[in-house]
Amino acid sequence: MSLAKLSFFLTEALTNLRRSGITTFITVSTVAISLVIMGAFLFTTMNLEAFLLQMQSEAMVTVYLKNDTLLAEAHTFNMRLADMPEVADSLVVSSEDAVRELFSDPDDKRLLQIGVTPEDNPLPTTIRIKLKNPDLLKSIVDKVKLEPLVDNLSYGEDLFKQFEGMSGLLWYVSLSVVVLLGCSSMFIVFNTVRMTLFMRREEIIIMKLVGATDWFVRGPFIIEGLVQGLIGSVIATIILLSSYHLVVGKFAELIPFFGIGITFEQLFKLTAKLFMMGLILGVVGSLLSLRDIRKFSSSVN
Amino acid sequence: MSLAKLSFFLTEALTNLRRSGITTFITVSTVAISLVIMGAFLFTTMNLEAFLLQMQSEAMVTVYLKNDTLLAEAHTFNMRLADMPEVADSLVVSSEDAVRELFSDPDDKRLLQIGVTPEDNPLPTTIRIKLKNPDLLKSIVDKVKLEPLVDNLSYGEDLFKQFEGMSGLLWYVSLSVVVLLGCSSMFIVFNTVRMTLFMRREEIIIMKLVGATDWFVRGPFIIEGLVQGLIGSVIATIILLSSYHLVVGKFAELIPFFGIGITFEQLFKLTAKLFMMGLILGVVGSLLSLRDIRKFSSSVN
Amino acid sequence: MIEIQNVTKIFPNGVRALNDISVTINKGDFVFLVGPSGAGKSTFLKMLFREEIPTMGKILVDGKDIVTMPESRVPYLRRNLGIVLQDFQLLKNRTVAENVAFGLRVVGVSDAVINTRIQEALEQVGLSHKRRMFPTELSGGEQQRVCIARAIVNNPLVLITDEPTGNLDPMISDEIIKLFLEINMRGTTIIMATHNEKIVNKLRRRVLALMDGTIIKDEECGTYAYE
Amino acid sequence: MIEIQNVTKIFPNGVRALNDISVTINKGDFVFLVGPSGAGKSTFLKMLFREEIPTMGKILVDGKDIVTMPESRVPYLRRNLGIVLQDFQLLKNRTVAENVAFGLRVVGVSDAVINTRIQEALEQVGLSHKRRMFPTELSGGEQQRVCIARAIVNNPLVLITDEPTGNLDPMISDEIIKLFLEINMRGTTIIMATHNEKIVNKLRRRVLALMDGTIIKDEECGTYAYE
Ligand SMILES: Nc1ncnc2c1ncn2[C@@H]1O[C@H](COP(=O)(O)OP(=O)(O)OP(=O)(O)O)[C@@H](O)[C@H]1O
Ligand SMILES: Nc1ncnc2c1ncn2[C@@H]1O[C@H](COP(=O)(O)OP(=O)(O)OP(=O)(O)O)[C@@H](O)[C@H]1O
Ligand SMILES: [Mg+2]
Ligand SMILES: [Mg+2]
Repeated sequence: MSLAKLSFFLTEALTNLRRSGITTFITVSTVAISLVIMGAFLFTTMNLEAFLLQMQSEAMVTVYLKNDTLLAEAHTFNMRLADMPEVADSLVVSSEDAVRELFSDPDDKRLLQIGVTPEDNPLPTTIRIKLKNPDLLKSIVDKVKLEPLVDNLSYGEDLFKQFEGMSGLLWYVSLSVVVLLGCSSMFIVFNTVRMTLFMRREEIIIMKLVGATDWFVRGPFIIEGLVQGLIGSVIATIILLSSYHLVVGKFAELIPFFGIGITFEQLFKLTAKLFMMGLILGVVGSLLSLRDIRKFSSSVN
Repeated sequence: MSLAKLSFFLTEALTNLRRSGITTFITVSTVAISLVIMGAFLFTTMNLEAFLLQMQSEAMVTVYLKNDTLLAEAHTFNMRLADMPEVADSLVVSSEDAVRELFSDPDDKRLLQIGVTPEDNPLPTTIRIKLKNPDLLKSIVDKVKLEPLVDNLSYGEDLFKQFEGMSGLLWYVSLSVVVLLGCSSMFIVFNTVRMTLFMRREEIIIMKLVGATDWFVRGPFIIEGLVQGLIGSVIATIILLSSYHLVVGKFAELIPFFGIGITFEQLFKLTAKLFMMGLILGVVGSLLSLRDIRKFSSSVN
Repeated sequence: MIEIQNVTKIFPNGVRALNDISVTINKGDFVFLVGPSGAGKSTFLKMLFREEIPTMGKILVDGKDIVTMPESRVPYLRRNLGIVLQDFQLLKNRTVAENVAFGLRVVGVSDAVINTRIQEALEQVGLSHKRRMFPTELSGGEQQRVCIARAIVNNPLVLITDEPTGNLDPMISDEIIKLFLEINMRGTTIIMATHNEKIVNKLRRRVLALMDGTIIKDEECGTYAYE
Repeated sequence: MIEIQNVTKIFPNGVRALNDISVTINKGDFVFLVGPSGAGKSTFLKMLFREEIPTMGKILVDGKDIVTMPESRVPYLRRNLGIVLQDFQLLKNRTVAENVAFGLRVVGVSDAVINTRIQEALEQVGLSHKRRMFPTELSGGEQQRVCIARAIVNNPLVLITDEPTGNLDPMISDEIIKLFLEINMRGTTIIMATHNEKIVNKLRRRVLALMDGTIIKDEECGTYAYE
């Protein structure tokens, strides 16, 4: 494409954008709305994922040591454990600490009811391990189980499975909603663009009458779509970012950890994604609708 | 409005719907998409709410009776409890049952660790109460606490609070999403209708040229909007209902209780709501856009 | 019947299309409006059915001032008029018959009456065999005649036509003019903007000549010539 | 230059607009196309720029068959033609100058050249003072002249005009015809469908008369009369 043609397309597109206000407004706002809904959903997913990850990483493995283990032995073993690649953090809890903790849970009245008092100390020394990554659980459990000092392991299998289930669910929901919303947005934007084209079919007919090729007719429309998509994304981004902190604040009051763990980089990436989507919506919308161009060209009366 | 006029409007509207296929298709599909998104969200909310309610109603109040209470006394007391208006169900658990239950929880190794075996039976007799409604908790606790046989009460305050928080959050999210989606749908449908009107402005100009009043011009458009809204809702309902069981099934695999507790009546009500929304979208969309009608009437060349 | 008093029309872009025009048209008149391209003929006609509103001046139709008339009354004004515009405006998604019928539907005429009236009007313009076609299936001249049929179908008090023979061959033009004369005989006032020298000179009716927005000639039995 | 061989056009609704037509138009010809309303004149012209495709028959322009020509070549065919349609088609959201320029932009002419050419063409139709206006701000005749300016601005090999004087007063019509004669002198073939008896009879050029889709007359120095 020659530079002259490109510059012609550009001026054409900009002139059209200015002169057909309603059409521009409708397309831009449709793109913006689609992206805000999409973006709001992605933000939510991102936050929930971060939240679940946080919860999972809170889950610990408790290693019960044999009854006759000395505290010094426990500490030596702990140092070995801390060096393992799976382990983020590990801590020795002496039997004294453990029993104190147990009785400080005000909700669990069962121990008192069965007549056990803090003065008895039947609890073993334990080591609590925090994992770097919940996926490493199996590997660490398999390793530690065989150690001579170890009596038993406990790692809240149920909780783990539940979180894994929720992650799976979240992923499943995310995917279907993204697909649903994405297709819907695409379809609505496509229809909007098609309608604007239909509104301007006379224009297309006249252009073709004076010898414009299909691509010459399409050029300005595509640039228009691009610009509209761009403006739509800018508006969507502004709306999303300006309401983000407000909304996350509200949520954080209700759910712990919410909104933690979203970095600026992630926000930036999301924004970039939205921009890409806006552009794609605009351009693909135009391109798809412009396939019809030949239908228009034969209805001069 | 005379019957003749109404029938004229109807035939006009139906003729237009048939003859301007693209416009009809675009409006109908936009309404349908909006409603599917809205409906999918409402379904999800409904299911989650039912799920939370289920979870909450699972929460029980456990009444610990004094150590020297006879089983017969417990049963008499239980009958009084069962007659209370707050109580849905109540059950006497003898100390034997309780200890059996306690040791059958494979996850809780603490009792074994502290050396308690099933042969000791230090547990008191308890009565478990299921509430008709989680809100009644405070009232029942206050009443039962004062009974002479009662030693202590336990009702998982933490869990309760958490569920209450989640319900609140769910309500908050629902409301904001419904408002966001509702406004967006409204706006998009409104724009779509406005664009179709704009496409047909020549028609409006000509109608007014031969002496049609504003309302005479609007009549068929409003009926068109109504019909389009209706068709859109029918399509949306079909899509939603046919995918409902599929989706709920998938979810139910992942979360217990999911999809339980949604009655046919609730589904029906939701469908009715969708229909109303479709109609409102169509008609209000047309009405709002038709305010512009006078702008069109003065651009004959 | 129609009184135009000191009417000036200045368009938003500054063009002064009509300049202090005063003229009276009586019931039953047959008026030719002539003048060069851009003289203001179409603007003059549009004034009469409130399509354009004068910048200054008064227009009385049947004694009522249509300039200050509320917007809601305009449809009722138009129902007494038959209008043919320079760019024939037909509803593209309606058949010829439906287009012609539209003016009658608006008033709420019964279906039976509508059918006979449409048939009559279409026969008068020679198009009854094309009643079921859509405007896009018609030739230019045929479309113009459908507009004429639509304008006369409701027996208007005033027939306002803008270049109604511009796309018609001489023979059909003559027939349309004959039709107009008939309608005029029955009492309908006719105002016709035209460039058709031959017709104006043959008929010898009242001729109003416009030039640059001013009336430069108003003859009872006039000819086409201006200047 | 243009060879039409046994062309028949039957529209989807069954109307036989052209019926086994054969005619040759040579380079530099000035052809009037006359005939009653609905005779098939516009259809005939639309055939020449592939706006309508014949149901049967062949059309050769410069030896190339434009019936079987691939869709993608049509724009290049049209760039050599100047076209004025019966319903003047202008881009409503572009000024007069931009409308006229469009045909040149398509070919990629430089801005400077475009400006002088537009100015020239607009002067020739007497509208250079309205170059910045939009079509909706023009009278019917003025719009028609803008179309004519657009058709002649790219020095076409063939000028195809459908009723170009339908909305013009006699004086301006004469000027436009004078302009066409000048263009014709410079070698452009001109085909003009018209109902303007006076012009046809005065100019005495080749006259093709159509009636019900058939050529009923083809005279070298003809008159308007058919039948
Ligand atoms: N909507 C408008 N806005 C601005 N100027 C206009 C508008 N309509 C017409 N004009 C200008 O007003 C003048 C008179 O226009 P009008 O259409 O009344 O002319 P006319 O006598 O009907 O011409 P023709 O014979 O060519 O149809 C012209 O100069 C035209 O450019
Ligand atoms: N798109 C179409 N579909 C169906 N029929 C058509 C179509 N266009 C034209 N016709 C019919 O073909 C015939 C010839 O039409 P055409 O437009 O060629 O006539 P014309 O000679 O240009 O008439 P006029 O002088 O009125 O412009 C007419 O009877 C018309 O009804
Ligand atoms: Mg005019
Ligand atoms: Mg024609």
